[in-house]
Amino acid sequence: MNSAIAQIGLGPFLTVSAALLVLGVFGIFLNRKNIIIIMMSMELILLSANLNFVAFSGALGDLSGQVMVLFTLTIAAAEAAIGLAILTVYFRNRGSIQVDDVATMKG
Amino acid sequence: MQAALILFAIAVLAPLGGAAIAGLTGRRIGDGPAQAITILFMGVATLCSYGALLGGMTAGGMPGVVLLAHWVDAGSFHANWAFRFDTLSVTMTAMVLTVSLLVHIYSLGYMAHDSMPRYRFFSYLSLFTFAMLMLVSSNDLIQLFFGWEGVGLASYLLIGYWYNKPSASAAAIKAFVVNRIADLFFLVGIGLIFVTFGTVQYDDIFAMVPDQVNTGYQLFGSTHSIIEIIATLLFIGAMGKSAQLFLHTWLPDAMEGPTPVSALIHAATMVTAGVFLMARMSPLVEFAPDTRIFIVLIGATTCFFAATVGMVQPDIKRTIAYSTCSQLGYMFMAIGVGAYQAAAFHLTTHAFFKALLFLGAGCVIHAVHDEQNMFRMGGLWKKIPVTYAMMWIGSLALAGVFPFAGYWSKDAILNAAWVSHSTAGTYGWVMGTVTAFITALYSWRLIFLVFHGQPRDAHLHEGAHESPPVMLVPVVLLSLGAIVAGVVLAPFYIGGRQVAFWGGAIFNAPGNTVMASLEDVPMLIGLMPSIVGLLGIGAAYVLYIARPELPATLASSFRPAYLFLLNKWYFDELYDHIFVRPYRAIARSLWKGVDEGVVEKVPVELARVTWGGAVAATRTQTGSIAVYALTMLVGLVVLVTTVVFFQ
Amino acid sequence: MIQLVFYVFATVLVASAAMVISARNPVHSVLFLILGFFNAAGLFLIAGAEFLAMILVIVYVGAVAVLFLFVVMMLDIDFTKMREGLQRYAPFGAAVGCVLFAELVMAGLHWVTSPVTPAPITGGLGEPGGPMTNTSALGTLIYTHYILLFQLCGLILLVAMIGAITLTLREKPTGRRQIIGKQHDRMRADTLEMLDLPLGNGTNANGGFLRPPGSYYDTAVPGSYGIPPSDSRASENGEGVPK
Amino acid sequence: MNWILGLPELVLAVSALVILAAGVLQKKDEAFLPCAMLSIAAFVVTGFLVVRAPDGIAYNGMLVVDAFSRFIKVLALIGGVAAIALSIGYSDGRRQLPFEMPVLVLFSTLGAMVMASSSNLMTLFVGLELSSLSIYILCAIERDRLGAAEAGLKYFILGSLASGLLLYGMSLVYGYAGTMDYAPIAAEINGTGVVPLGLMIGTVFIIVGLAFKLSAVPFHMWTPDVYQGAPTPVTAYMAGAPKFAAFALILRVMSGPFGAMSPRWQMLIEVIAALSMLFGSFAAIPQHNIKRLMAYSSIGHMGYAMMGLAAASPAGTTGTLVYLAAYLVMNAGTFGVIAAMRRRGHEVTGISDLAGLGRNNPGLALVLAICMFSMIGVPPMAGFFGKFMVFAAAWNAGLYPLVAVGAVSAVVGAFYYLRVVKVIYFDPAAAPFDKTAPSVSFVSVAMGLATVLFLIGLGPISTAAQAAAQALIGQG
Repeated sequence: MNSAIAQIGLGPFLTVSAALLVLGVFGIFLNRKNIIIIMMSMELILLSANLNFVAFSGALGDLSGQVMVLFTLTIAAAEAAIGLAILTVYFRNRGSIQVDDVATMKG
Repeated sequence: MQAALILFAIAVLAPLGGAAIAGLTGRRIGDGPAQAITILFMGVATLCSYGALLGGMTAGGMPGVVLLAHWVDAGSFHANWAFRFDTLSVTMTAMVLTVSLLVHIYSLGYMAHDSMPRYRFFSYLSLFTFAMLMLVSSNDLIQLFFGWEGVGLASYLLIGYWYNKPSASAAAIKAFVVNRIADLFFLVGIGLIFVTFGTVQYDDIFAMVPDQVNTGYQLFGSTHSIIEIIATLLFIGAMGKSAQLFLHTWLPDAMEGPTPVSALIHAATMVTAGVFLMARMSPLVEFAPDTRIFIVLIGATTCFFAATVGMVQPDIKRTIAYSTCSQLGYMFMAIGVGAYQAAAFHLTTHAFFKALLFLGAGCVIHAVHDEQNMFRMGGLWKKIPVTYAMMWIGSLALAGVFPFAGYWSKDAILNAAWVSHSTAGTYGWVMGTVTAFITALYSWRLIFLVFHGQPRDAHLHEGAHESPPVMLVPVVLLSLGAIVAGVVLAPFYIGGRQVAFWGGAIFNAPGNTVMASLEDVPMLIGLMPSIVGLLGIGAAYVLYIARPELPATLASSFRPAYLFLLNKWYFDELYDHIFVRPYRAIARSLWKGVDEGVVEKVPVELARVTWGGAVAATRTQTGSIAVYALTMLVGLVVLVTTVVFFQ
Repeated sequence: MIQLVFYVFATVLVASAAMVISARNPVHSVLFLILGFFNAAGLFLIAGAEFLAMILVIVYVGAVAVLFLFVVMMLDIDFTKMREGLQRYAPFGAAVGCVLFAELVMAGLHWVTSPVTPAPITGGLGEPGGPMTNTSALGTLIYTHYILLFQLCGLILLVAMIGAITLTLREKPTGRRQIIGKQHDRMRADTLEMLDLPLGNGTNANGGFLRPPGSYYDTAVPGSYGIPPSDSRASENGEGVPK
Repeated sequence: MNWILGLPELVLAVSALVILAAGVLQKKDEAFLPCAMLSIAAFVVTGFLVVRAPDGIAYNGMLVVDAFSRFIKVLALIGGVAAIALSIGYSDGRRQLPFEMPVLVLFSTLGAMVMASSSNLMTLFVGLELSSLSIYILCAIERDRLGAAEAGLKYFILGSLASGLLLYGMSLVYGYAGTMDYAPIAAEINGTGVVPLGLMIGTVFIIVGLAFKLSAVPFHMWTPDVYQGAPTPVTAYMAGAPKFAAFALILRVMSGPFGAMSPRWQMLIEVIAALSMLFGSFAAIPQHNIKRLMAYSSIGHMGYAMMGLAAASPAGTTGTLVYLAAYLVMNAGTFGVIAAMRRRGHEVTGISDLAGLGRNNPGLALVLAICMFSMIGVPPMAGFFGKFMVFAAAWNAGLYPLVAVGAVSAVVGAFYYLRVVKVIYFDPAAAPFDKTAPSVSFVSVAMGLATVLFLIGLGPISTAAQAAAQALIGQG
């Protein structure tokens, strides 16, 4: 086990990541402002998972968690790119990126 | 003999041909040809039946069986399509066909101005005739039941012939339903016969009856003779068809049908099917003494009851209908005391004079333009003298005045009741004698009200006219029968040649000496029917000619009794309270409560709940990303919590 | 000491995450996101993932966050008109979130190394064979053990690229791009049509002139003169219109 | 390294790259058709390779090839082919889908195949993301249409949330199990007997992430909106391959690594399945848009298919697989008809627009009627056998309440399917549709036939499904 983690303990790491996760989820469904905030919240969620991976990787002395984080970062970047592209398309059609406006289809 | 059998088969089947052709093609070929065809077939059938009767009598080798086809062969159950050829069936066939042919011809005139399609009427008439012939010519109980239901169906169709008349439809339904109630017992009786004897063929049953006399049957906790139970069940069936007390209510209402129908079905033929059944089953009934007492009681009471009711009816046809009911009571009385031959004899003579009376009444109704209320007629005898004469003949025969047909048969029945020397027989004799008086009274009441006195309705009187020959000829022919049938047939039916005549078609148990000792009655007793008949005529003369105000006085001074009779002993009201209303209440509660409340409401409510659920479900789809995400989160948290706390 | 560093990083990380979702101006949100990533990189360092910490700073701060910033700027939205405040069900949602947080923490505090943990994949890191850094160990792993996933991640990036281009790249039909080959291929018949017009039966019926077939007006991309009145709205029928 | 096991994926990936290059080199408005044809060819070749590929584990335990993965991959490939064929008919003179569309379908299907073959959570995630990201783009690929853009945005946001949760769950599982390979996780859970709380929570997160892809209640909310907004061929695709892949994952994960704790998650799956069936049946009733109707229908069908999963038995797994096969054909047939719903070059999607189809186009009407009856589960259509098998499995597993719920929702669901049949045959006729593209006709007729004649193929299909189930159970 990594010495720093041994000193701090894994609990604080997991608590921080849990806090990030919950904050990210809040960002998705609590705000009414705009969709970019939602996308940033998504990054927070991914970051919380990454933090978990890294912490566990250190605690287990196993590198696969870090490899996973590497891939996750790649995927998150791709996701952000696609998300922003779709957002741009949406903005061009709708002229707005407010969360409440994304509801022309319902029922 | 072979020829006679073939003629017999033709006689039975020809009416079916007429009915089928007229009924199926009537719309295309028109009323005239359809009528001609049915009458032609009926004529052929009638001739054949006489041929068969003659052949059978001369050959003397009765009975025989005409096997047409095997019908049902299921396990031990066998039913064949066969005609039984014996005196009972052949004489019945000849009688039915004769009356039917005359009614057909009569209907040509009577129905000439009807607005309904007439081919239908003639087709029904022929169909009825066929069903009746199936009934009387049956060789087993299944075929008998087939004919039994067939006549019920034809009766239903004919009563309801004027189906746009609500009262006619109601009467048709009533007749059908009341008959169905009785038929249920009959059917159970047939079933019990099959269970007991393992067969439904007459000969096989009759052969086995003596062996089963002592067989007991558990019913309602007590043991009865199986024969008694079967006989009672069959008799209840007969009661329905023959309109005996308690199941008689349909017959007066059936007068809603056209008058020829009343003459043919509800006087001469179908209603006597019960009597025929009892006569046919005589080998079985003979071994059921308790049932026979019951039969006497019912028959005698019906006889009296119907006569009293007939005494006050204002409607000409209903008066005769109650008369029919009453006469059927005589016949059952004869059955009950073991004088089956006398019953069959009265059946035959009654067919002639009652058909005569009905057709005569039809002529009257025809003359006064469909008016049936006797109190609006009067003084018609000059206008329609032939009809007047015919009604006299019919009434004389009905009242049992010597030497008209009714005298011989009614006399025989009363004598039989007398000589049976039993309590029930005595009761029957008393009732029968009293009824004979009443019979004469109401018959001449009818004649006096209709033909004598002052015209009560000038308009009706003015328009009255004699019927056309096509109607009068059948009436005249029937009147001949009503005059001579008794004296001619008496030797064969009940007289010295009866044994040879019946040829074993009717069975009398060894101890049954009623038929043999029929003439062993005191002079006074033998003359009683005629005496009371003449008394009745006299009473009617006093009441309706000499002192026409007297009936009204009597009615008002004995008002409860009068109302009691006028309302037919309140049988309809009684049934209404005992059966109809509770039934309707139950049906209504089932309809409103079970059907509408549960059966209908449950699917409707289910559909409503489903729709509500659907709308609620779609309402959750608000389109808002935030709500969607929240839903996911809630789902996640619920699942996680479940796992955390309930693992 | 290391605890202190950890708690500083952790506190700032959580605080900036809270600011990301609550800041009024999205530009501020992005900036807080960047701050958060820096602190997360710090936590990565503490947990011993040096390479990932650097990647986080370079990829996230350098690319992703800037991309966000770029889009925020590009869309040019008037943020003052944005609806403020929280959703109606915010208290309920917050409560649910807190439950989740409590459960996660509860689980996190009970972490133990499993007794039958399989042999860790180390990629040679810390092995006695030689001095192996975190970076080279990761490199060894992704090019050997995880080659399949590495390639697939490449494909994912390709897909992202395709997507970004397909969705957002617009070739303006009115753009004056010169296509040399097209100019050279042009024949006289393509542009010029000789018509024999009888006398007095001129081109008035055609508005005064005839357009040759295949001319610019026929081949132009639809919509390049603005949206035709009947066309594009119809396509939204029944699906785009709110009820 | 037994790289030959990954040959189908490799071929598909390379084909996608080649087709992409070919498409770029073509003129812009002529590129679509060749690319689509090439993609179909690539699918066919890949399908052939999938069927021929040997069993085994490759890439250091990242990829597993067995009967199960083969079954799912074949289904996914058929779904992909159908979607591309429908997209050929979808493009008309004016509004052309870009040539990237078939390429993205190829990539997405590749992701689905990787998911089906995953034997490691990392492979799972990467495959899932490859598949999902492609679909996000596909949804919005009609970029000038608001509906499509909104569909893409919604699916992207909620899908990313789901993948985030999935990733978080994976991290928990990794932390508490110490590995991300399925086999060691299973071994560990079997070995310890005591399952740490974190591992359970991680499993739940993973279930949630996968249930989102399956559009199972309560993670279904995106489905109607996205189905409605996305271009019809894309919707057809979404209703197929990704669902199969997600099912493959959930089946593999639930019977493999977490198979030993099946009593713990069985109830969760039961609840999700019951809710899905009910919601799918009820919410579809008031719909007017056929694509939306199909969305609710797919929610319901996923519920039925999950019944087999909830049974947690080989028979249940077999039933689920057969159900998926039946769902593939009837769903593709229905979408074939929906793709044919065009008037004067424009797509129409109202259920009322189908009125008179029975008279105007008896063939398509018959296909639609067959598919609807199949969805109800009327024998001898495909849907009946699927339903029968999952119901039987659930009954044998003693899940009587679930069976009851399934029966109720099947009855309710019959209502709206029959309403479609009523509209096409008995309502006053609307204007006829445009001439149907040959590829669309082909897809709808072929799938309609497959739905009717499912009985003929039932033997081989159920044999394959049984083998697949065996492979899956044996793995755990």
